[in-house]
Amino acid sequence: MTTFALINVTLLGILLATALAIARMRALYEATMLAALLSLVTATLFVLLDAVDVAFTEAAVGVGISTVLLLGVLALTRSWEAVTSQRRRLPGLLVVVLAGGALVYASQDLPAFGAADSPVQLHPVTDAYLYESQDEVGIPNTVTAVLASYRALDTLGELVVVFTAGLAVLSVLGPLARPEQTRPGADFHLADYRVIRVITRLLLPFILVFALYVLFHGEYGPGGGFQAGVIFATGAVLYGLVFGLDRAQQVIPSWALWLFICLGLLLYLGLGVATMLLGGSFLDYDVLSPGHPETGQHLGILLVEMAIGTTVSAVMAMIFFSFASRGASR
Amino acid sequence: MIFAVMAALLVTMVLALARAFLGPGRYNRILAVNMFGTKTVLFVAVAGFLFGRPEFLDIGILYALVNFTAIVAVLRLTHYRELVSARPEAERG
Amino acid sequence: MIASHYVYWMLFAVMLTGLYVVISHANLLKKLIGLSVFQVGVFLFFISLGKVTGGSAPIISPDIQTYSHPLPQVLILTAIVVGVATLAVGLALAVRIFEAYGTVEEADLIARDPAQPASGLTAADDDAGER
Amino acid sequence: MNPVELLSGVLLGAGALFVVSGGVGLLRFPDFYTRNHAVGVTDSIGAGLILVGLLLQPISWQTAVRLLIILLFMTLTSPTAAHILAHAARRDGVPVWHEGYRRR
Repeated sequence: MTTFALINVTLLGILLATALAIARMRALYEATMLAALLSLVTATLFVLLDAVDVAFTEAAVGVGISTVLLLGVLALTRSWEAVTSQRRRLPGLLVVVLAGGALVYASQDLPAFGAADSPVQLHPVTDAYLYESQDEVGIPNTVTAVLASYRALDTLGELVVVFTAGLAVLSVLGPLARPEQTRPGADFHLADYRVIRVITRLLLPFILVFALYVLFHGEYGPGGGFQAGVIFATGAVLYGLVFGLDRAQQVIPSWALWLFICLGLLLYLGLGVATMLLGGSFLDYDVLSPGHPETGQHLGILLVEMAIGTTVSAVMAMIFFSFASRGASR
Repeated sequence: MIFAVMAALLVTMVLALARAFLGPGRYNRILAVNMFGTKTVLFVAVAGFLFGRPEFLDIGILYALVNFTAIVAVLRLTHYRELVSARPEAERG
Repeated sequence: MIASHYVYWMLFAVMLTGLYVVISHANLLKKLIGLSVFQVGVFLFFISLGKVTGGSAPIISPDIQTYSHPLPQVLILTAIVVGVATLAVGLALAVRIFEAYGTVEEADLIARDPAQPASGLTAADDDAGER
Repeated sequence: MNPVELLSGVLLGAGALFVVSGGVGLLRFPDFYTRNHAVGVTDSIGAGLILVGLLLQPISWQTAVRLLIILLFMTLTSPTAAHILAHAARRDGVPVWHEGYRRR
């Protein structure tokens, strides 16, 4: 066994054990903690499997935002699960056994793990993404090149899904609470703890600068719009948790959130229309700088990453504020 | 020596995992998650050196920042619960 | 077979654990947690298909020869953000269901629904369960 | 083996030892507060030694800066996290272990 395989097996074992423990845990707070742990293990596995960009996103989303959302909802509802009746277990087990059998049976046709000669790796598109992109797009991080240039239309679709999910949360939970609507005393904040206040004040600028760095460094290292967006949102979440919802909404008013959400999406779409008006196809950045396609690509990718970052951060912050408002005005 | 550090990190992760399973109560578990989080930071750093590309340490920086947010969230919401509603179930602290 | 496919099988086990929770557990929030476990299994499965032994992260550098495939990483990168957004929708629905019925347990929901015995509510918690 | 490599190896080894001992402490200590102390050991001295050990490896200045930033953040956040956790636990009435009591 190589070092890689040994580490891989250990981490996969930890992952599986955590998943099983989550299934057994009836206290939902504890299950949420284990879900955060699961996300940490997942991110280490992403690093091990060379997916550094994905690990980045998982770090901010899994441990930061989704844990906070789950904990917030548990505070609003009930945090203890009823015993699962025997009657319900059987159909679940049946489906699991059937699906598991089908998956394992089908997996025999999959290429061996890590094989360099699998159909996917031999497909011409692999060469195109990894090597030809260096001439066509000219940025070292091929994940960013594929995300923001080759498959930019795909990414636009994903961004629209995030946007729609933000709208859905708002329409289900209602508008954000205005300060006069919050119950007195409900908006408990941690700013009275000097240690937390001071450390948060120290960390917040770092988080925001780091998000900007991740946004603009995404062409050369792990990073990009999605990652920067969720890091920004994590900063907003931390501020809201420590200084309270009212202060957070004074700093980031809801009209600004709306503005950013729409601005990002419009920038993305507008860039596509602009490339069409300049004579190219939708989101073909080559035409942005005639004669120097690489400059055009750089400019296009940067603008698209900024658009993604703006919309994602604003949607995530909006979602957090909606849940927090629900708690404060109940 | 890097191999030894990696082995130590994995062993510690398993130990923290055991504490996260055993509990008891949410505080022991959040403690285990906190411990696991810092081990993740170190894992990312050490794995970079082990597999020859130490330039991806940005992820480690992010983890150091995000773990803190998670802990603050837990603290905020345990206090918050006390203010909002009585706890229906017995705490097994 | 075991040496070459163990990664896939362990990830299938993780996925199926999540699937079991989604199907068998009656608590809507637990279903959502189970769904994120399922999601994690799927994400890792995708990424593991792009991994090349001895490869490196697909960030081109002059002294590296083999790289893992970037395409699964792009797909999963966006899927994670979409995943948390849809999780938020599910959680929002669960909050509203709790406010309307005072419970997030399926059995209690059906018992407390004044309108019809079963059909109206199963639709509501299917929504929460799916995403 | 030159002295810098040797020093780096020693620091990494010591760090690994502290990390594992903290992990054992987390599992074996009898109550929440003593376990919190064990976690503090791994997070401060264990992580610190390992990061300084990695700094002494042959690396570019960009990597060194990132290691220093991680070190800075961990020295800022992990004592704070330990403090606020202990504070919250005390407020929430998590019991303290005394000689002769059952482990919990």
